[in-house]
Amino acid sequence: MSQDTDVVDSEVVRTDTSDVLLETRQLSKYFPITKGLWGRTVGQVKAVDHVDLQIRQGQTVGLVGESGCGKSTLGRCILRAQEPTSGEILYRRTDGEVVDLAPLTERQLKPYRQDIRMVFQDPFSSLNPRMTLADIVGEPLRVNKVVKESEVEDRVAALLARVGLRPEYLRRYPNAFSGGERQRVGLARALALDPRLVVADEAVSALDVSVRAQILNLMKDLQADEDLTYLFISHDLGMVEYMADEVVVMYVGHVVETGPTADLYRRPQHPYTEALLSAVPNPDPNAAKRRERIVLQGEVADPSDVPSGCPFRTRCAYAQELCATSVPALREVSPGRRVACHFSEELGLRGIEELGVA
Amino acid sequence: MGKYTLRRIGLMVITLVAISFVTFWIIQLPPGDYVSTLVAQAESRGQVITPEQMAALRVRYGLDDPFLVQYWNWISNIVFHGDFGQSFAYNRPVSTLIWDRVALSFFLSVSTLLFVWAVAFPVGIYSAVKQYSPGDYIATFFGFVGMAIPEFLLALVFLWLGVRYFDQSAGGLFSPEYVDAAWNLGKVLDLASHLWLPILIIGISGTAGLIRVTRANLLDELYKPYVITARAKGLSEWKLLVKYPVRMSLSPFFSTVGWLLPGLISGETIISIVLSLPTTGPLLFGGVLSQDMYLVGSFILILSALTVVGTLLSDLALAWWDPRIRRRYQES
Amino acid sequence: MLQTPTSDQTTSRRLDPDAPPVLQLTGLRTEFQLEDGVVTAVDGVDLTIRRGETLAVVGESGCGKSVMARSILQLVDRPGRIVGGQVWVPRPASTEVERARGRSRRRRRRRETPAETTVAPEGMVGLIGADPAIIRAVRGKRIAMVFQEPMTSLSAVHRVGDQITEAIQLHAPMPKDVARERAIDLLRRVGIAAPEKRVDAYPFELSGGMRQRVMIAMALSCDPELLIADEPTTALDVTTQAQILELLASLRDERGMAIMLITHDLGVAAQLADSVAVMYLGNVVERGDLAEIFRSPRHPYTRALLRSIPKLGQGRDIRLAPVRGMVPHPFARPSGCPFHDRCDSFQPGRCDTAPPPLIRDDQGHEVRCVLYEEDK
Amino acid sequence: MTERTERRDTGASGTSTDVWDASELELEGATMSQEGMEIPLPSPGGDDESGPTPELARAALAQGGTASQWRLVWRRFRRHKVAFVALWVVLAIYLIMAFAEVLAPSTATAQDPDYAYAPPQALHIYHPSEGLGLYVHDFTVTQNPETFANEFEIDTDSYIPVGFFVSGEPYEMWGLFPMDVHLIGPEDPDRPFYLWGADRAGRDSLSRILYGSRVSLSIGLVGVAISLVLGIALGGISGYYGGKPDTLIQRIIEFLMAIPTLPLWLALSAAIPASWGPLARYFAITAILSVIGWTGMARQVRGKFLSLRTEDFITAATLDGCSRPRIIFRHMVPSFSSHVIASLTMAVPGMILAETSLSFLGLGLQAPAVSWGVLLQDAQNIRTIETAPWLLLPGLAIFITVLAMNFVGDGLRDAADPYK
Repeated sequence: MSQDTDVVDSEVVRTDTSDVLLETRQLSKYFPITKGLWGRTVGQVKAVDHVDLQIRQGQTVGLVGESGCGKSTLGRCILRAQEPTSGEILYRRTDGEVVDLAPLTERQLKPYRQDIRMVFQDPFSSLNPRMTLADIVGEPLRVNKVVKESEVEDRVAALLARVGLRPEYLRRYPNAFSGGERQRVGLARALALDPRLVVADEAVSALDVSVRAQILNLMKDLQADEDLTYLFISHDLGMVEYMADEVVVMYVGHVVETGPTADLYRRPQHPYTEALLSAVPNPDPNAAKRRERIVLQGEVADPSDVPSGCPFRTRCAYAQELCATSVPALREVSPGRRVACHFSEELGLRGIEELGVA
Repeated sequence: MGKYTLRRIGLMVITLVAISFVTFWIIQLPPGDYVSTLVAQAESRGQVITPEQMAALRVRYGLDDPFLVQYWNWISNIVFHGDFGQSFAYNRPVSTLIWDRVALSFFLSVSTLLFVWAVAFPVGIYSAVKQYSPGDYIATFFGFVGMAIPEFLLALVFLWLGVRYFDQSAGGLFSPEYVDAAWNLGKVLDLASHLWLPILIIGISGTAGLIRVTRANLLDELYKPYVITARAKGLSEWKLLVKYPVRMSLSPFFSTVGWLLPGLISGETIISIVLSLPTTGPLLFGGVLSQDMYLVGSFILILSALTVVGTLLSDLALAWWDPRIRRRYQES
Repeated sequence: MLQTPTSDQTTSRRLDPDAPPVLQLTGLRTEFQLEDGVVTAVDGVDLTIRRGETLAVVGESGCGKSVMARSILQLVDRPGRIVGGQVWVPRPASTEVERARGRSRRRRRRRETPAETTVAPEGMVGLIGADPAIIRAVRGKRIAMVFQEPMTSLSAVHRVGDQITEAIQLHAPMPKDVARERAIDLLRRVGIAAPEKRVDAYPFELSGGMRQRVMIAMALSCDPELLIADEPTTALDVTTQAQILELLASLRDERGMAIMLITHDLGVAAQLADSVAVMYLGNVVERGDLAEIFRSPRHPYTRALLRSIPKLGQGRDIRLAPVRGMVPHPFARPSGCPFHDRCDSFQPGRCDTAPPPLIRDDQGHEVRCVLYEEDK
Repeated sequence: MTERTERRDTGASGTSTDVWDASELELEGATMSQEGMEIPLPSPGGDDESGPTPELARAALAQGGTASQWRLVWRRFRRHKVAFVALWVVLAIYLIMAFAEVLAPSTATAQDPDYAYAPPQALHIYHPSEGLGLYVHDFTVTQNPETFANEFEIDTDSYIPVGFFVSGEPYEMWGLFPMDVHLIGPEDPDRPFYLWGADRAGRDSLSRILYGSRVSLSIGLVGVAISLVLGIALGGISGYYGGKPDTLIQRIIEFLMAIPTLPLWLALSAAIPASWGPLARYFAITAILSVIGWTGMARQVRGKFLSLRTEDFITAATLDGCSRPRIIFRHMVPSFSSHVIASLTMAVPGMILAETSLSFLGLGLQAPAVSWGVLLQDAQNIRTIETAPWLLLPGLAIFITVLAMNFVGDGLRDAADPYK
């Protein structure tokens, strides 16, 4: 595995890290491919492959990429909803101490589970249909014994009001609610323990357009009021631009580019980012007509059989020989901008304005 | 695919070895052994058998050997000589006994199967396509009724009806005048006139079950998007039905079709007993009653082997029928 | 495989307003009769698509756009039922109808016609209540459909080539090998690499994007006048979506067929369509030239919808203005204008009493809202 | 493939799979997500941003969304009218079983050789001379000189008054309390009273069928209970932990399924020592039936665990900090308990039929124990059936019971997932 060493050797530049709330270092998640009667392991799906990610306190980091790029797996590894294969998850506690969450046991992890919470994509499967809102939202309160049993209901009612639902809904079951309302319940559950970081995995993708904006606005308001940090995972670049301060672009398990949102959208440094931006359908009829579209050829690489060198080279118009032999490291090309491409400085890639999508 | 088949065959052999152990253990299970049965029989006839004679008998049948030795003797005879041992009760080789009756069991099972398929598939398909129509309600009701009547009860009722209203004994295979007669057209017709009843009786519960299964499977498929796609092409409803949803709905059927294999030999035990048909079923039953364990053991072994082989054939048939399964086999 | 940076310079396609219609819906109503009541999924839709036109039908889930599309070819499954209106299509040639009738000459008894007896437009035939053979002659041949989920919409146990040749041979009898050659051609045309090999593949051996290409190839097999694409890119990734939209645009320009694009994504609509129909709760609330409507939407729903989606390049400082409330329960369809309970311009006593009038301006821009009544 | 094998286990019925089961759209607001048809969920009305809600929705929402899982299941079950009726039938049957001693006009063992093979007597309500009141006619018994069998003539002149709660044959209620009250019987306990005829020893068929229900009906419950315990324990381990234990248990199940059922039953029951008493035999037979029955249950439980493990709401519970037992018992078990109950209901009639068949063959329970299978043994040969066709009546009891249970199971399965 030459590419592993390549990546490890690369110099990870760490600027001022005092405001970093959570950081992953070389985080990987491989799923074994098993075969035969007794489940022999014959290969690995590298869903997340040596990922470095920084999330700053009070900010929203947008994680984008196509389906199967590992963005959801990365989110779940950070939450330890899935066990990472290797790497570190460094979390800065309120007292300033930094802990690695990756090796902790379930028991040791429990206090941190209160600080890092999740909002799920599917508002239907993420709420237990057999429990009332009082039970669902109250579950974290009860399990962690944050408040007395007698106060749980009042807390839940307050939380429901906080996310724009009537407190009287306490006794109702999720099936009485529409997708948007269920997503509000999901937010209330996430907020129940006063978290510091919320991982929102495609939290609004399943919602109708008109309701989606309601939830996005609510998330923004909550962030301002409760000093939340978001990891906003989405495939929709429009929503990510609306939500995120910083964007991380993933392609088959690798981070290919990161940077402040506006800057990254205006001046992408990785050909994949450029292609993604160009593919966004825009409802502005003027833009749609004058746009220059880059239509990527072929399919997303198979994460169980990643191409040698740069994983994107098979679909990249600018690929050269070097790309097939050497894995481009994620390197800082300008302050705050990191990219994993050998030629990013030479390419002069087009951003949303040149592409005509804005 | 070939590799997959080979691996499955290997696995099958392991399973069969395990089954043979269990079988032999069951053979050994009844308290007392065949000799004590013999002694009891002799005593009931007023004969006296001395302990020495008993010991001699035990040595003769190898009943005092350790379990593994006895097992080895038994299984090696089966594997290498096709010798399933001696039926104590009939005092004849088990293999001859079974072999004598296989043809009829086979014939009966195959005819029943054809009857069941011929009735159940069309009715099940109709029932699904015309869901909630009067015809569907009738078929559904028949399905439930058919599944609620034990086969032997049905046989008894038919027997009674036959005697009561048609003055005809429905049991047996031949009318008395043909039992010992040589084969001729009359005898064949006589056989046919006796066989339709068992076929009907065995068929009814099978048909009822299969109607329900066919209906449910087809309903699963009938409203799938690919059916709409095919309809949007302009296919006629009938062609569409046969080519797409019906074909799909047969996949679950294929996954159980291999289990018919042991059924061919087990000879519909209970019905055959009630209707006194000389299939393998009553033989097995007689063996059980007289604790003729070699006979019973042989049955379990043969039927298990057929089940295992049937499962394999079933999986292969499914792979032939459904390319998705084929692909999965090729991958694993 | 190389990507080709293409510039898409289809400078605003001109639409001939006098082109003959390929489909005309008048007062189409489709209901779902459920145990707890009746859901009117499509509530009196009038729409016309002309030759060469690309019409996007947009709306949120539950607005009835999909049911409407399926009602055209009578593909709505139980308990859905078309209860009124008519679907007019150019009358298919009698040879085509006879072929669709097949060997069985017997005529099926005609179903009752729920449609009011209107005089057929010149050269058109109404599909509702028509002879099944006529419907079959139109399906696939004149009007073809592409669905959202290419995986479930293709039969998993038939090779893709066989599914395409079936469609070819159904409407144009020809030897199997000729049909197969045509299928390979079609696959090549929709951008599938090595079509000689893929023609024998099963759908599960292809990726999502390729499957959707197969669906498109199948739909194109008989050169339809109208392609109805029901959320053709919703299940696909954004880069694959761009590929498919590109493909649809080039096929349309090459063949001059009309497209009805059903989508909830206004961006997708803007990329492909010339005109747009906005649906809300079974009604078309606004209809007209796409650029015109997206630039200056008139119906409050269209306006709210356009306001509620983040646009690229807008940044994070402009706050989105979502539509108020939720889409009503289907049994609880508001009286009068279905949108009145979420509308910012709600006029009590007016919007909630009678259905709003259809206002049509000189450019053919239609809107169903009382706000524009004075303009008349 | 797993779904297909699952179907094999659960049997099949169309109603569960009716795509357009109209109840999918309920006022409770279960979702309706049919391809090509999107109908939004009901809004519970007026949260901060929503406007006026129309009357109908308000009415629906007044009680909307407050029904628990079991109430939803019950509501759906009640819509399945046949199943609903069948449920009452099953309950009635079990009630009859519980009070068999009182309900029976006689006992299972009381015999009167004079009335061997006595035919059923009709119960009359109105007598021309005696007036209103229940009564039956007596028989005149003659012996056939050739066969020595009793031949019965209804003696229309005779009058045997019948009363309720009469005292008759003494018995021990539930084996505990000595009693002699019978719900119905001749006022004079010495007069013949055979509503469903008598068997070869002149025992009352009706009473024997009622007593026989004890074994026949309970064996299904006990057998299913054993299957359930084995199936849930092993299936749960298999599905929740996965890995090596799962593989091992799966192989065991496959192995057991490779052994054909009937010969195995036959062989195992043949191996039960003849000397065992009825109770020991009863449990031995139950155990034999469950040995084969648990595999299906285990597979099903495993499947549920496997699919639930990946559900988002289970992940959410983990992230809430729930312990493993809490996740299993508070989140997972309630999610599949309704399914398990449905399949249990489907399994009971199978067990009843199996016991009946074994007993009928003389391999299950044996006289003097009474079960429906044992009773039917008397009707095994054609001559007996010819003389006394009423000996087939236990078959009717089996038929009604199994039919009703199948309907209930079918309805329960359809209703088991109200959130579909």
